[in-house]
Parts: sequence; C-alpha cells; structure tokens
Amino acid sequence: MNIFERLQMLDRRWIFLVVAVAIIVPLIIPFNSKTYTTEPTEKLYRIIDSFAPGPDEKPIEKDRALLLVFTHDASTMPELFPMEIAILRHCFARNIKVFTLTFLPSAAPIMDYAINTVKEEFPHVKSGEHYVNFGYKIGALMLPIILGMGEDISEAVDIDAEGRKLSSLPIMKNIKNYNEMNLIMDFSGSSAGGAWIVYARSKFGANVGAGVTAVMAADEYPYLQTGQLTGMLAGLKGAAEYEKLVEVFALKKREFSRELLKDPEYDNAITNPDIPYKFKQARIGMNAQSVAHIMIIVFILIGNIGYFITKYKEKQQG
Amino acid sequence: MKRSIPLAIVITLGFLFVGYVFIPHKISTDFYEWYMEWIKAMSPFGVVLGIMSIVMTHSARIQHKVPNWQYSIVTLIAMFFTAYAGFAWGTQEGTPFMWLFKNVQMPMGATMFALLAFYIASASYKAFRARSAEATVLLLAAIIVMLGQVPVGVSMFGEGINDITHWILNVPNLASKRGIALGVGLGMVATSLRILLGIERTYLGGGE
Amino acid sequence: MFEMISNWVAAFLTLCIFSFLYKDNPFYKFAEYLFIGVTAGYTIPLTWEMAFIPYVYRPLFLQHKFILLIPAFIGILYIFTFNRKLNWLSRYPIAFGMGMVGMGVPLSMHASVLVQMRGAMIPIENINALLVFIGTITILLYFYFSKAHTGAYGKIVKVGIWYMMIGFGASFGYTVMARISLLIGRVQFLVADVLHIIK
Amino acid sequence: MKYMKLSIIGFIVVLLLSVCIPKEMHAVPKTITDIEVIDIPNDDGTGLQIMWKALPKESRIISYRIYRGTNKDTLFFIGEIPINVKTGANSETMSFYDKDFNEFLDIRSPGKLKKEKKAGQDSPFYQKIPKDMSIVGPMLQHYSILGVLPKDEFYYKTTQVEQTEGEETIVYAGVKSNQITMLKKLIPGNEYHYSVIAVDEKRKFWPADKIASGIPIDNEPANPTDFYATYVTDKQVLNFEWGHPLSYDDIYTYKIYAKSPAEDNIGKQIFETKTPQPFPSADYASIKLDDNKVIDKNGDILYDFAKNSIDKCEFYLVFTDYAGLKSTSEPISAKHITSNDLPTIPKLYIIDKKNDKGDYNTLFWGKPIAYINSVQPISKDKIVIGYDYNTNCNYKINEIYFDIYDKDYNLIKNVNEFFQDNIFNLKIDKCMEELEELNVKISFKYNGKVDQDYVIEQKLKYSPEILTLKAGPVSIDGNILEKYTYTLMKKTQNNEIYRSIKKAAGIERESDDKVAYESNVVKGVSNYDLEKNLFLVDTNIDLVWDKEAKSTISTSIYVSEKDKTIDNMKKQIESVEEMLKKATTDEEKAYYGDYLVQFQNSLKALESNSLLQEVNSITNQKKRMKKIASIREVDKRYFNYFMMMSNGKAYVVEDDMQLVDGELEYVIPAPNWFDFEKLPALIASLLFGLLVFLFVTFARQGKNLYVRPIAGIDEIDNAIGRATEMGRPILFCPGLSGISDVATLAGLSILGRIAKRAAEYDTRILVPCRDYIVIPIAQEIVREAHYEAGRPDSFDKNNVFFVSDQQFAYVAGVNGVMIREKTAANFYMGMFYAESLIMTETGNATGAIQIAGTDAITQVPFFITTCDYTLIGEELYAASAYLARQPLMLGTLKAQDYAKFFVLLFLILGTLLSTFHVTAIIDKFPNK
Repeated sequence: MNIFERLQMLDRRWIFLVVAVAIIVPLIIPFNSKTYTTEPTEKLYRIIDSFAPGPDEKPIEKDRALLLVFTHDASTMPELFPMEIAILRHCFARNIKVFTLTFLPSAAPIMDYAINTVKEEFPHVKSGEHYVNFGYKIGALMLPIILGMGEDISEAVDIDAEGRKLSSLPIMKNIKNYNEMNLIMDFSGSSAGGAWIVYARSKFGANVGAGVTAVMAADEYPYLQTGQLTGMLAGLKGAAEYEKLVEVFALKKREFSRELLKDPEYDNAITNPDIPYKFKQARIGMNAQSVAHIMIIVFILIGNIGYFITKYKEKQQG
Repeated sequence: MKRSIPLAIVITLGFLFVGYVFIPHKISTDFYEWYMEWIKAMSPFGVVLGIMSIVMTHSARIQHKVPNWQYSIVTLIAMFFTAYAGFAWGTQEGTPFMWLFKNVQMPMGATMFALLAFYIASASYKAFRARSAEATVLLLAAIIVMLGQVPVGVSMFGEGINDITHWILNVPNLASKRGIALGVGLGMVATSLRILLGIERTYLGGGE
Repeated sequence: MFEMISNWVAAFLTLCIFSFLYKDNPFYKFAEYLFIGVTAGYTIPLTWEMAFIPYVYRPLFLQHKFILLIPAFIGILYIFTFNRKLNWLSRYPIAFGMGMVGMGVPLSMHASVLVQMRGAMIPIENINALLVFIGTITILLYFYFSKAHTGAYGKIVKVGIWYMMIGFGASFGYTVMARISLLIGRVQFLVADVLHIIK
Repeated sequence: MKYMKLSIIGFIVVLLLSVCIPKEMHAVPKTITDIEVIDIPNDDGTGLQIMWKALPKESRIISYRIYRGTNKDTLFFIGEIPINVKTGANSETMSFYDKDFNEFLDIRSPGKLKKEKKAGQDSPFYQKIPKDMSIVGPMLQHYSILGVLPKDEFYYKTTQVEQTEGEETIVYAGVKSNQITMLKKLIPGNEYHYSVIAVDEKRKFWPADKIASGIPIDNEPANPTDFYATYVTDKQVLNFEWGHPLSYDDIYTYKIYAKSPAEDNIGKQIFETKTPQPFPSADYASIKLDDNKVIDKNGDILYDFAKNSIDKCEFYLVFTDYAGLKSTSEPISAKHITSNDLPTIPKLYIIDKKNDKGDYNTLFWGKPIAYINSVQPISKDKIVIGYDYNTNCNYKINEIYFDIYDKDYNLIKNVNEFFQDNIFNLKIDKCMEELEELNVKISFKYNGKVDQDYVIEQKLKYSPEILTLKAGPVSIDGNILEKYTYTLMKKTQNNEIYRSIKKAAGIERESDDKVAYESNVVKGVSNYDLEKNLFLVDTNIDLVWDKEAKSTISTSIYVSEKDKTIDNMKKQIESVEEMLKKATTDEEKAYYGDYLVQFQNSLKALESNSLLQEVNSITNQKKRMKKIASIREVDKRYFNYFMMMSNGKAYVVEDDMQLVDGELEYVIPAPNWFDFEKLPALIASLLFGLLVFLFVTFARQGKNLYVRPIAGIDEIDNAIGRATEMGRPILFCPGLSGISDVATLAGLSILGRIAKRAAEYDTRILVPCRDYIVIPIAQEIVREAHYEAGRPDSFDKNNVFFVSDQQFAYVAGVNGVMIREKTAANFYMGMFYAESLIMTETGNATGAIQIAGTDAITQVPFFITTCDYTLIGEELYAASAYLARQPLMLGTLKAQDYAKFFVLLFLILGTLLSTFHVTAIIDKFPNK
C-alpha cells in the first residue's frame, strides 16, 4: 500500500482532528491577515459615515440617523453579531445617531448585549442622546410601525425600551421620519429587508441595507442590483471588512479613501493587543474561515489525487 | 366506516379548500376561520402521540433490557423532570424550565448543528470525487465559490474570482433552481390532486 | 457563580456531543438520550400553555363554545393510534388535517408553476439570459419521464445535468462558510465564555 | 456501565448545585428605594409615569414587575419590563407609563384573587385583577372602562337586568366576565398607588421598599407647531396647515384667530373645526373669503373678516381639549401666492377593491409615475440603472421610455422598457465622476397608446459621498412630486368632519382603505350586579342614520324596551322645553332652542323612520336582533372620501367633493365571488385535471405507459439484498416534515415498497420519525407490508418509533441508531433541512449503502456527494408512482409529463415573443 492508498483509507477522525485544529488555533492564537474590502461594504460604510455631524456641528443638531433592526436569534449570532458591533462602534465613534429595534422577542437580549458591549468602550455615549433602543415591539405592530415611521417616528414607536416617551428625548430633535432616519439596516438569518423594502423603501424612499448570513447572500444579490437594497454585509466576511473600515477611518476620524486601505500597516490589527477582542472578532473568525476553506479544498484535492492514482493502478493491474 | 368516511372528509374539505382559494368572499374566509379554530382545538392532542411513543419505546427498551437500556432511563427521567419543572415553576425566564432550555437543550442543539463543519470536511475528503464529468463540474464549482468567499482566494486569484462566483450564482445556479422548482411545483400539484381525488391514500395507512 | 455553573453544564454537554466525532461513547449516549428527553419534556408544558389552554380550555370552559367539543373529541381519537383494534379511529383527526391539502392544487399551480414560468420568460437581451434560458429548458427536459435519456435527446439532457451540477456545487461551496461559522460560534463559547481564554 | 453511573451522578450533582446555589458572597442591592410617580404633561389627564432607579448589573435582575392599586393594601400586577441579565438595564432610570386604554380584565385574567406568594405573605401584591365580581365590581368606579364585546355576544347572549336607581327603573344588558374584554383609563384627579418588584435570575421577588402614589391631572394640549399660512390672491382663499398634534385624542377643537394690530390678545376667531373622535382629523384649513366675510362652501357667512387686513394680520392656532384647556401657537403671517404657484391636483377615484372579501375600497388618482432610484457601476463603461414605477387601475403600462441626456442635454440613449424588470444597463463613455449629471425624461405607452404630452423629468447627480450618481427628485411640469403629499380623508354619514386616513407620498398613485366588517361592539362599563355576577352595560345600539332628520337612530336590543327610546326622547324634550321657559338671556334661549329643534327632529325620526318601524314590528327577540344587525352593520360602512394635496407649508389644493346628484356620494365595498388574479391558476388546474383524467383512463384500459428507468430506484433492491446478506437492519427516514407535505407522502409510499421487500428477505427495517402523526401511518404501512409479504409475525411496531420533534435531537437519535444498530442500508426519502449531511456522513462512516430522495433543493448537493444514489426533486415523486405501478399513479405521472411539455412550449414561446417586444403571453401569467 503506497501513501496515496493509505490516504484513501485514512480514518475520518484524522480529518476531524485537522478541522478542529484548523479552527481552534486561529481563534486562540490570532495572526495577521489581509482583509480586502469590497464595494458593497465600502458603500454602506460611506453612507453611514455621511450621517456623522461635521467638525463644527453639535451631534444633537445633526438631522441624520440610522436604524438597526435585529431580526435574528442566537443561532446566527456568530455571523451577524460582529457586524452589529462594528456598525455600532462606527456610530458611537463618529457621534452618528443610531436607533435599534426588533420585532422578534429572542432578538431583544442580543440587541441589549450589542449596545452595551460597544458602549463600554465609549464612556461619552448616552442613551437618549447618541442612541435610542426602541426595544422589542410585537410582530403584529410591524406594519403599522414601518408605515407610521414614514410620517412620524416618535408617534409610531411611541416609547423606547426604557419606557421613555420618544418625543421627549433630545436625540429626536431634527429626526422626524425616513427623510432623516435615512438608512435602515436589517440583520437577518432569513429574508433580510423584506417588509422594509416593500414599505419603507418603495413608499417613502428610505434606504434599506441588509446584514445577512453568508448562505442568504446569494438570494439578496438581485435586490442589491436593482438598488432596492442600498448596501449589504454578507456573513463574517462583510463584518470583517466593516471592522477594518471602522478602524482605519472612523476611529481616526478620517474621510474614506481607497489609497489608505492599501497601506499594509492596517493589516496588523489582529495581533495588536490594544484592540479589544470583540472588535476584531470577525477578522479572527475570517482567519479561521480562510484556513478552513483552504483545508477543505486541499482535502478535495488530496482525496482526488489518491482516487485517480488508485484508479490508474487498478487499470494497470487489471 | 373505517376508511371511506375519513376519505370522504378529506375529499369534501379538499374541494371546499379549492373553492376557498378562488373565492375571496367573506363566506369563504369565515369557513377558513372555522376550520382553523377546529384544527387548533385538535392540535394539542397530537402531541400526546409523541409523548406516548417515547414512553412506550423507552419503557419497552428498559423492560426487554436491550443493549444500552440504561440510557432510556435518562430520557424518561429528563422528560418527566423537564415537564414537571414547566408545570411546577412556570415557563418564564428565570425558572428551572428555562434554565434547562438554555443550558441543556440549546447548547446541545447548537453543537449538533456545528458538527456539520466536521462532516463537510470529511465529505469533501472522502466523497467529493471526480468520478465523472458531472461530478468534476460540481467539484470545480464548489471550489471556485469557496475560494471566492475568503480573502485568501482574492489574494491568490485576484478580484476576478468574485466575479466568477457571482456569475455561477446568478446564471447556472439560477437556471438550475428554476428548472428544479418548476418540476417540483408540477409534482406538488399532481400529488395534491391525487389526494384530492382520493387516488393517493398513503396517509390513511394500510388495512381496511 | 450561578452563571459559571450554568456555563459549565452547557460546556460539558457540548463536549459530550463533540466526543461522538471520536467514536460512539457513553458520554455521547448520555447526552443524546438526555437531549431527546429534555426536548420531549419541553414540548409538554409549552403545548399545554400555548395550545391546550388558549384553543381548548378557554373557549370551552370559559367562553362555553361547546361546539368545540367536537374537534376536541376528534383530537382525542389520536390516542387510539396505538390500539390495534381501534386505530382506525385515529384516521379521523388525520383526515381532518389533510383537508387543507386541497388548497395545494391551485396554490402550487399559481405560486410554484405559473409565477415561476413568468419569471423564466424574460426577454433574452444578453448572453447570460440566454444561458439561463437554455439551462431552464434542459433541466425541465431532464425531468421528463416518458423518454429514455439516449441519443441526441440524452445529450440535451446532459446539458441540464451539467447545469444542475454547477448549481449544486455552488450551493455546496456557499454553505461551507455558514457551517464553519457555526463551529466558530461553538468554539468561541467554549474558549471565551467558559474558559475565558480570549477576551 | 461505569461511565454510565458516573455521568448520571455527575448530572444529578450539577442539577443539585444549580438548585441550591450558595448565597451571593457580596451583598448587592436588590431592593428599589426610590420609586416615584409623576403626571404625564400635555395629556388628557389619564396618564401617570412610574419611575425608579435601575439596580446595578451585579444584582442580576431579569425583570421589573409593576403593580397598581386604588388603595395601598391591594396592588395588582399590570406590566413587566424584561431586562437582559448579562448586561443589566440599558439606562439609569426606568420608566413605566400607565396611560391610554389598556388591559384591565379579559378571558386570561385569573378567576380568583391570587397573592404574589413570592413577594411575601403580608405583602400587598397580587397577580392580575381577577374576574371575581366582588373585587372587580367596586373597582369600576375608579377607572373609566371600555368593554369590547364580540358583536354576537352583545346581540344575542346578554341577560336583561333591571335596576332601581332612585325612583327610576333602568334596564341594562348584563354581560358575563367571559364575554367581555375590558380596557381601562385612569380618571383625572383620582389617586393611584404603584410599586415595583425586581425579579432576579433565580426568580426571587424583591419588592420595592415603598408604595408611591400619584394623581393624573388634565393638562393643556402641547403647543401647535409647524403652523403655516398662505393667501391665494386670485382665488381669495386663505390656507392654513399645521403639524399633526401628538396626542390628538385629547383635542376637541382646532380654532384659528386673526389679530389685526388694533386688536389685543389673539384677535377674532375666523375658523373652527371639531375632531372626528376617536380618529385624527386632517391638519389644515382652507377658508374662502368674500367681501370681508368668511363663507362656507354653500356661500353662507360664517365670520366677519376684513380681506384687506390680511397683510397686517397675525394668525394664531388654538387647540382646545375636552376640559376647555387651551394652547396657542406662535403668531404667523400669511404668504401671498397665486394659484399658479400651486400644483394641479389629480382627480380622486374610488372603486370597490377587486378580488377581495369586501373590506377594502381602492382610492386612486393621477397618471402613472416612473422614477430612477439607484445607479450602480458594473464596469468602467457600464452602469446599471434601477427604477420603480407606480400606476393605478386606470392605466395599464405597456412601455416605459427613458430618454437619457448628459448634463448639456445631448442624448445618450433612448431606452424602451417594454418588459418592466426594474432595471436596465447603460453604456457611458466617461466615468461617472466626469459625467457629473444625467438628465432623464420619462414617458409612457399605456392603455395601448403613447402619451407624448406627459413627461416626467429627473436629474441624476454625481455624489462623492456614495461614489455614484444619486437619483434626484422627480418633477412633472416643474412641480417636484416629492415635496407634496396627498392627504386622504373620509367620513361617515353621521359625522360632519372628515377624518384623516392616510398621507400618501407625491409619487404614489393608489391606496387601499380598509372598511372592516364589524366584529365588536364597544360599550362603557360602570355598573355591575354582584348577585347575578354580571357587568351592566347600556342596552342601546345604533341602527341607522336618518338622512331627513339628520340624526342617528338607535334602539334597545331588547324587544320589551323598544318603545322606551321614544318615551325617553319625549321626556328629554319636556325637560328642554322647561329649561327654555326658564331661560332669560338670548344666548340661553338660542342654546336651548337649538337643542329643542334637534330633539324634536330625533323624535320625528324615531316615530317615522320606516326601518325602525320594520324592526320594531318583529316581536321575536332573536329575529329582531338579526334584522337590526343586518341594517346597522351595512349602514356604518358607507363612506364619502376626499383628497387634499399640500407641501406641508400651506400650499393647499383641494379636490372636488365626491358627489352624486348634487349630494355627497357614500360608497360601500362589496364582497367578490371570484378572484380573477387566480383565473390562470384555475384554467391551468382544470387542464391539468383533464390530463390526469385522460391518462388515468388510458392506464386503466391497459395501455402501456412507458416511464424511463430512474437511477437509484433499481438500486433499492440491491441495497436491501446487501443488508440481508450482512444480516444487518435497514434504516428508513421519512424526512422531517409532516404528513401534509408532499415529499413525506412520496417517501411513505416508497417505504411501503421497501418494507415489503425487507419483510420478504426477513430483514429488520427501522423507521425513526420526527412528526408524531407520521408514526402511526408508517407503522400501518410497515405492518401491511409484512402481511403482504406473508410474514405478519416478524412485524415489531417498536421498529417504527418517534425520536424527537426537535431537529437536532432527532439527528442525535438517528445517528445513535445508525452506529449501534449498524444499519447496512440507509434510505432518506422526504423533506430534509440542514441536518441531512450529519446523517449521511455518519451513515458513510458505518459503511452503509445510502439512497436519498428529496425535493429540498438546498440539501440535494449534500445527498449527491455523500449518498450512493439520489433522487432529485421531482424524481422522488416519480419514484413513488414508478414503484407502485398502479394505473392511477402512473396516469398522473404521465399527465405530469405532458403538463411539463406544455410548460416547455410556453416558456419557449413566451421568451421568444418577449425578446421581440411582444409581451402578450407574459402578461397573462401572474407575477406574484
């Protein structure tokens, strides 16, 4: 039996071991790798960044805001949570007004968790001034709220998760409806954007973006092409790209430029101990993804080489 | 009586529901609401079947002392304890019932699901063989799409790999999904029709 | 403290399931049977609260809609399933539930056939549209059961098979990422929430 | 065995540990010490806000429970705020609003008074308000209560109750607590008491250290905002528009005052409208002026107002609430405009919505609109343009033309969208940055004709923010559509004031208005009968609007009381007459005079209304009520609609009234008997049914129906044979979905065949199920197969068993079966989800032959790679027919094949025609 035949007969458990190592090691021992940012992610970043107040503008005065809608439960958290964290970090770092909302009871704790995780790093950020958590609204209210926000957000949502009347919060100054709350990001493990595209987008012209799991991304591409979706983050990869953009531009309060992205300096973030784990989670995850994908491809190749050699031999023998 | 009446129920209701699809009138929606109310009233009893089946299977295993019968005790105890916890302390957040759900059921479900990562790898190694031209095509498409999703792929083959991935997803993949879906759609119509006409009676089981 | 114990229990069970990858062992068996038991136990109070109380108890005993005794009685017939002599009674509730399948004829025709057909009949304005068209047609021919896949016809059908295989390959490749993400999620739970190795 | 014991012991230890966890080491506060109740400003005096400081994260609180009572000894649970235990509360102060009509008592309320035991035996905390009349009855006076009754309960199932109040005997409708859902509002000026219980993660209750009290007070409404005025000089119309007030339900009137410099305070009133309670009113006023007078639509004089003083005047908007409290806007002056500054308003049409159950009217207006909404680059010289279009039932769009010009209006391309797929490509010779902008002119071919006079213009400007061309506003004849909104309004016959139903964007062309079928009757509840255990409500119900007398006719639901309404009216007239006699001032006289006329009209109506007489001629209680229902439920659903267009800044244009024969036209939607959108489905289904009938007949006649061999099916027998040789069992998975799923049925019919073969070979067949209804059916099938094979003795019903209805618990179980039973042939036939690969790979590891069949397209790739044979999609259904070899089954399979042939024919024809701009075939197919 030569090595290829042995490889052919290799016990599955060795493969499992390789998989375990290939995924656990990059997660525990991070290493640097390059993150390529792609067009849809960059576009989304730039739209959100355009909501930031100017250098001599008070954050409260800014008449732009972003709505994050959490439409997923814990099972898709590995992919979607890093995105949410990255966007919230962007908003808090650049004083962008941000709202959060969910129609799914199981998403409410995830929403709280995301806000609080990012807030820890930004002591100046205050609820009601920089962000408002609209909280969980029952599914039956979904349509009335989506449509109602086209006229008046304070009236449609009424009270936030902390039980405060929205109209009494300083953040709502200058924010009336979709004209101001100009982008809705829907994070979902199934059909992202759905009702928002149909109602908020086509009736009120609101921009709708989606954060989806990698599996979903293919189904969402047509919407991206027709412009019904303004931007999309797909899976861990989209999250990793956004993480990088936030780090290169938002945290340093810089304008977006493609040139800066090419600087290899920014690819050393993963091993940088100053950056908390939660803000590079997606990039570390992508390391594991990359290793895993390559590993699987190598498995396919080795498997096939062994297969062909064995077949060739059989032919010769017989 | 044993077979013909249930069959008559299915056929009658079936045709009424065909009508329901075409008739938007209030009478038709009232009929649907009536039906749903009845179905809902029947629904809780179906669960009893599952519970009875579990109790019967596992107690039989214990009785006959089949190999691994001891574990059936775990199942029965776990089942009765969880149910008891739900009834005794309620099902809200913070009760032992929710604790069991969050710390026993959820992590095990998630882990079972995560096993897929291992199996995908072993399937790639063991079963993904270029046995024929078709198998080779499948394999190549998979490799390209996999590469297109990670930064390594881009640094190895350039941005073009993304475009190829999108093309594969938007053209051959779209055609394949559409073609299969059309076939499946027709098949569903045919099977539903067979049930409606009483040709297909599998659901009634065998016997008289 | 409380959270720590909870996490350890979850971690222990996670490892029990993972141990199946090595081989079938008592820990896996224990976890498997426990899993089945707990999920079965979980449904009982939930069915009671979410189905029995609102759909049977309340309408019947509080609102006195006695007509619902009939479906409730039919529902009870399910239980005769396991009785050799009377199991024909359980066909009644099943038949009642099957009635809705009638809707499947026009609805599948509408949503799965006609709407899909319209989606497929787009004008061919570029090469990709043509390729999609060819693919759809040849795959449909593959599912034509009245003719054997031989000769020239076999060749056309083969094109359909190729399309399907590319499609399947793409789905396979596409799913890998999601499945790896699931595993990453589990590993992160083990090393971050339980062992606190990474922060 | 050793491991087994160990693990069980381990599990029990962990469980015990988790149940009796040691007390927390450090004392963290869990008791709320600073609860406070305050009145909500600008409301109608029925709202209170309860506030307290959130406990720290370390307290591990999972929720706050709020309790309310009208005395401090009994507080009832009214609401809960869940908290994420990991992160703690999001803010420092927690609030709970007790306002508006909300839950008071319903079917889910407990039957008896129940203490919150966890809060301590002596605590004043109770669970929800119980249905016990001795407790809830006396509470009624402390709240204003609305009772919502399903209409049939009120019509037919109430008890007639007589109560003596002073000298009078009043008849009430008695309602049982299980018939009614009650909503409460607080009463202004009453005192209410509140407290909060913090619940920690072990579900321990930590009551707050005190009970806080508060009194809701009726405040003045919030100040009017966004108030604008314009004066259309050539039409002599004064327009006002203002922002929608936040709590409109407390506002009783909107008044506008004009103040000339000579006047003090806020001047003279020139406009007043009441609100169409409980609905929002439209937020504008359009006042006609004539010779120093304000006139109404009929030309009657309403107020004196000097036209030439408009320039010098300041205008005030005043909101008045039910308690007479007022709030006044800042003064504004009117901007002079002419009717040329205003857009033209399209005509509003109203029709009954098609293909519905009769609870919608469709409102539509204007010509179709198309607009570009996004531009995406795909390569250096190519961009993708996404567009959207709106139309209505007057216009069927055939083609949309986009004429695209560069910034200097040089034509780049004419695009004809004869097939509207919301997207087209455009070649450009410069990059978008250099293009700077594109000008687009959009026109249509609709109803078979090209309308060249109707052109929509739109500019696409390069935006460095998003690195692409940004779609600008859409304009027609220079009017930018986005600036304007259409306000749709409607009113019933018995109300003078229109209620605002919707604000439609300028680009919309159609809107549906829901006119729901009546299902509930709403009644105030303030009395109860403890002995009979009934809530008491008023017995009167609206019957019909009497056009001549201009009053709503109501009647009692009880036959015995039918004449009382007339008696009551007479009594009221008598008392008003007396008041009139006593009246001294002119004002008083006029006031009571008006009332007298109104009441006399009503009396006349009551005595002469033919419908009421018809109803009252029926003596059978139930029959009479049925008649009443049939009249009133229709009468209430007649509406008159009205539309206004404005830009939010008092540039107001009103549409003409909807009239018929000079009177307002009231319309009612009608239910439809056939859904024409499903007509293609009906035709297709009938044709398909015909095909099935034909081929089933052929098959019965014994015609040979050829079906090509399906790979995999022939292998089934081989697989069973191999399992027999090895002496190992067979596994059959009927999929994860229920019995009504087509895939499960196909799987089960294949099971019949496999089980028979297995029985013949005397090989055990294991069938793990996920759906409990599938178990008995699968058992029956396997049993029958054993009988058919002549081996009833070898059937063991425990081989067909339920595993779990949770997806992954099921997989865990099936994996266990495969490994421990060492199955040699695995069949997966039915619907599968993500778990498919876990099962097939385990099967692979045990070396079993595996054959799969599923219509779940997403799972097919995994089956193909890991199984020996896979039936893809329709092949699964075909296999069941192929194996059965019954004429009936084969006949349908053949019919399916021929249907496919037609599908193919249409696909080719439709695609070819549409490529050559003929969309006739495509248009016949439904697109959603």
